[in-house]
Amino acid sequence: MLKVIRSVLAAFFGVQSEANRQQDFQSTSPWKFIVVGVFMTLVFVFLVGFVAWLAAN
Amino acid sequence: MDQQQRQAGVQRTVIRTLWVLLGMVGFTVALVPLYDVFCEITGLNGKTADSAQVISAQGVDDSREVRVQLVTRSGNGLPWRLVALDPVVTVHPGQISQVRFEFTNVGEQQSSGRAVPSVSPSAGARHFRKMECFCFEQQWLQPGESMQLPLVFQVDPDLPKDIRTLTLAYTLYPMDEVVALGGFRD
Amino acid sequence: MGRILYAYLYAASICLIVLSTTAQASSINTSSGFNMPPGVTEISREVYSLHMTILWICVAIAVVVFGVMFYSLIVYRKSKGAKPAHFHENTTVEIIWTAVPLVILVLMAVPATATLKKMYDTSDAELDVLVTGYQWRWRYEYLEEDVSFFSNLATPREQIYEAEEKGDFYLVEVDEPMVVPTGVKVRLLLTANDVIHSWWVPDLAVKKDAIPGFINETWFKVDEPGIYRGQCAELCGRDHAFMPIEVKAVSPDEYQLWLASRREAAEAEVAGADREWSLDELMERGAGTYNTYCAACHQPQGQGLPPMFPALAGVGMSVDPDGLRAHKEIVLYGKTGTAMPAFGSTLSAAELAAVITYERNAWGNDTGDLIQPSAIRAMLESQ
Amino acid sequence: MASETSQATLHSSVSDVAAGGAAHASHGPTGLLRWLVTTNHKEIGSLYLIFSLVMLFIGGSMALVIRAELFQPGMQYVQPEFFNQMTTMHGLIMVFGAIMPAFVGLANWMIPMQIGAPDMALPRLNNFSFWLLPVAFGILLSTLFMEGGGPNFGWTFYAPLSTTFAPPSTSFFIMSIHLAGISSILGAINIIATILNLRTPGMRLMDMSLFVWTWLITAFLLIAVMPVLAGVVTMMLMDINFGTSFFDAAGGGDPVLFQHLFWFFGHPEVYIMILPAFGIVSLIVPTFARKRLFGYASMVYATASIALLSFVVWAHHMFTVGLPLTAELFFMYSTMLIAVPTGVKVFNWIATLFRGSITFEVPMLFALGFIVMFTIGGLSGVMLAIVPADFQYHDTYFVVAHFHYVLVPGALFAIMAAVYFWLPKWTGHYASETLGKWHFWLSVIGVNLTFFPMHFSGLAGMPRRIPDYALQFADFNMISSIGGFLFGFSQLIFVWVVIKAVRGGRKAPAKAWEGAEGLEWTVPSPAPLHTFDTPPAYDPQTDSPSRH
Repeated sequence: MLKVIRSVLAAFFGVQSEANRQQDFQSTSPWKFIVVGVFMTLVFVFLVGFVAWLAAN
Repeated sequence: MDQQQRQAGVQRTVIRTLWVLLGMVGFTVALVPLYDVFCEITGLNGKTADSAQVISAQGVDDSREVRVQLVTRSGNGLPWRLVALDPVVTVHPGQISQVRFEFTNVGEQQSSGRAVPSVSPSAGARHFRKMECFCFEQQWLQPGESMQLPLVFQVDPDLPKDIRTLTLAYTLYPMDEVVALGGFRD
Repeated sequence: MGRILYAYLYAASICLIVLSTTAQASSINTSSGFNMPPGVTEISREVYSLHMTILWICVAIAVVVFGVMFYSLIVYRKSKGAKPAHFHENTTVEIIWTAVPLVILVLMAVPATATLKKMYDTSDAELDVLVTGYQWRWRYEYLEEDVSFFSNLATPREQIYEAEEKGDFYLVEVDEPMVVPTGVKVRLLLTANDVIHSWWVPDLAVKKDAIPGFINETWFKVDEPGIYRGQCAELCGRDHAFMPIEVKAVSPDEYQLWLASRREAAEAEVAGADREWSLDELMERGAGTYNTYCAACHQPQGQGLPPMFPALAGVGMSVDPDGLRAHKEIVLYGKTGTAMPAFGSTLSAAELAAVITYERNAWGNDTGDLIQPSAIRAMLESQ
Repeated sequence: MASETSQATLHSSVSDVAAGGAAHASHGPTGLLRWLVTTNHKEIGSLYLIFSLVMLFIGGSMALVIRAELFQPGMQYVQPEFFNQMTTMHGLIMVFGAIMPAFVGLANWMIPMQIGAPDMALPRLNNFSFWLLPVAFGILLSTLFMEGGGPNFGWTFYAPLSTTFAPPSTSFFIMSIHLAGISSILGAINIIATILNLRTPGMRLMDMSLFVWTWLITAFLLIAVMPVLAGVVTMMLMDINFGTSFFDAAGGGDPVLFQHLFWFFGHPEVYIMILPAFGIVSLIVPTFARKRLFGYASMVYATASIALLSFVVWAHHMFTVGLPLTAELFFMYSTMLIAVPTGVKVFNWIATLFRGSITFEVPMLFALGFIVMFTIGGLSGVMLAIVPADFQYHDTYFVVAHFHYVLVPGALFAIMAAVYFWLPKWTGHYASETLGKWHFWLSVIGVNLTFFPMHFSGLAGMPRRIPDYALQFADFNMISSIGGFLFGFSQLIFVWVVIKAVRGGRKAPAKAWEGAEGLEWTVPSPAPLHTFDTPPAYDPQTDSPSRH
């Protein structure tokens, strides 16, 4: 699971090494990545929102 | 790969995609009430609650004063006059105040209208609590009839410190027929 | 590859030629003609410097990116015998070129946040003005000052339709500017009567939407006397291009004089309803009022723009002898769901009587109806 | 929605594939009828491309009406109400009629050939989704001749200008948007089904070309946001005809809700129009640099990242509507962050060029033009994200310059590059290099002459969507107009190039470009009507763009 989160984080960052990428694509089902991706998007939204709230007050 | 398998795969994908599509349609439909709820919670766009609120019992903050401006406007097509009889009042947060508005029908027919409120700055909207307001429902006036209606409100003490003036604007709109979809929920 | 460079140099040189010519054209704001105006308020100058900072950062990024790109295009040409390398990934490089923009963006966000917070701080204003957008004019109401008026485009139609030489302030001049005292924080409350408009004066760095049924606010404080011009910035229909804004900043003393003169004029206007008006007087006054407030939709000759804007000449209630009451009502109270506003609460009884009289007698309508201002006042004051 | 029809079409299409995929269309009707009922992905792809070319010229003519009126201050040729119809229709036609169908056309032609599939997964649905488009745009264009004229409220159709104050033809406009939306959704379903199921054995997702990848992600974006667009126009329809008040304050609604809903669709829509372009450029640059794409994996990940982030930046189009401070900051930060993965793509292309062996055939020229000018548009996008500065940029010609840089030398140049790149495959003949170069250089000059001065006029204070302007903006507008006409007429060269290539020209071999990779280059040029009836052999070790 940690690996999946790391990969999704790498995706957000937009950088991924070939070796890790190969590993990601060893698993056949993309669902794990999609679910984690959507979840991380929500986390991201929450984080940016929190920073914005901090900056506003 | 044989055709059978492919066909099954295509069918599975199409069905799944259609589910996603259906989900998005549902989400779109849900966006309208979600937006209303979101507005009410955050005061986004200066929206206030559209039904009476209970008094916030946090006590009166005598150390602060807030100027409340009351502005009225008329929309197109209603022969009414709406006047704020107390255009500016100064209140303490937490204090319950009453201001009066005068509605007059200067037309020749009975007609109905509704005053739609908006509060600025929008950050103050959810701290403007209305206990009694003519804006919760539509009004009917006979030709030449005039009536005074009160607004009972409280600025709750949680109002951000930097807001020292609140403006409440009422726009008067004619109400012929109301379809309770997307708009008022009465 | 020299050709790409050549093309860009070519385009750039054309731009430079234009810049030099534009500088001579009359300027409607503090812009150099090709850049954002630094403006005349503390906030506008801050916005300008923010703009220049990001502009130069973007230019620097472009120079680096295009520099590497054009270097590659020139050096690694096949015609020069370049052999392709075989690398296709380098995690370190990729992390660096992701992290560097990230840092730059964070650095840009900090001053932007600070400026934005100042722009949002409307507290402790000394003057509140309610600005209402109409199709297609602005209305200013000085709350607690009992002064309010419409501000219409002053450029004559003849200039727009090429019959006359265009003036220096073509399309950015109004009949009644918004007057504000210098050195005073002015809070603007914005709303609209019909569709969404947007109140924009570049020199004040203020742009805020005016939304029907809702109220927005913003503020500005001008230090130097002067005239600052702007335009509606949100598409609002046919004459979106023809509803300019003019803010005239004057010394506080002069501002008080202006307020007094406005109140006096308003009183005189009200008093006008006490006397009897002749048909000629009403027709003359009515023609002026009609051209200012009605002609944009109903057209100068009353022919309208159906189906959105009905004709007044020769058809409908304005020629119907029994249509007088309906005619008065629509002018006074407006019409729901259309651009026809309720003029009863905004124009004087004399103007209203004059314009209705005009509409019933101009362009061959000839109903002979003569509406006295006193009758209009009676209507508005309810029987 | 036409769910019954599409269901029926869908079932028959699936069985069609089951029947072997090879049987259809080869001995069907001939002549015009053949094009009407074709289920062949190549023929439908051509139909899409021809349709979008026609729309490009219709929308372009409207742009020229706009530029003619703006050539000088004053009103010369058209009335303001017609001018507003031109700006509105120009936007709608270019977005929904030219750019999007062109990408769908390219997808139809190339996705099956790039993944080794005999056809799209749902061929009859494919035919149906195409033919919805001429109907939709026929209706849209016919509104211009209705009483009160066509839509005149801008392509963003903000309420209440587009509801209470709209011309009577608005219901027809809404219907045409619905039809175009259904077409897009069906097209997207088809593309997803094709990519996920019909890849040749051995080809994994990470072996697909970037064009296929970007289209897969684009198709998901379409599925996600088209219902929102359909929803928002349906609410408009109800406000206009059934007395509801979604967007009318008089009945308790909110005009700002419209903008939130529209841009929740509208921002991902921007990426729908640019992601396939990223894919195209990612194929062309390596081909003519004769070097593998740098950071294939990063490119795929960045595309996914952009797609996800595109859902949380919508309100940056609405900074002036009076959002609370926290919301303004949130959307400023998220917008700045989305620039990062986009920048990564540009860096990857440049790293691909670095130490390559570069030649400058026409497709490469257009791809390079894309990189340069899309980057300019991207950088002005970063400027627009800065809220205090955006208050000055918003709704001015600066914004017009920004999105035209992204869409014209961005999306449109990518489409042109793709056409030059694959014309040899489609027609068997190379496009004329000389004419192609003329087309490219005149386009580059025209585009920059048109849109670069708009940055200046916008900064100096010229609002967008106005038929007449203050004298200060006269010079820049004159240049923009000259550039606009130059650009517009240069596109006639393109039509001539395509016609010439269809009729003859230098013969192209199967692998038309020296550095080209991918399955489409293994079939003869021109590609026969049916390709890959039996799935081609595929070895990721040697054929994958991500191989080591």
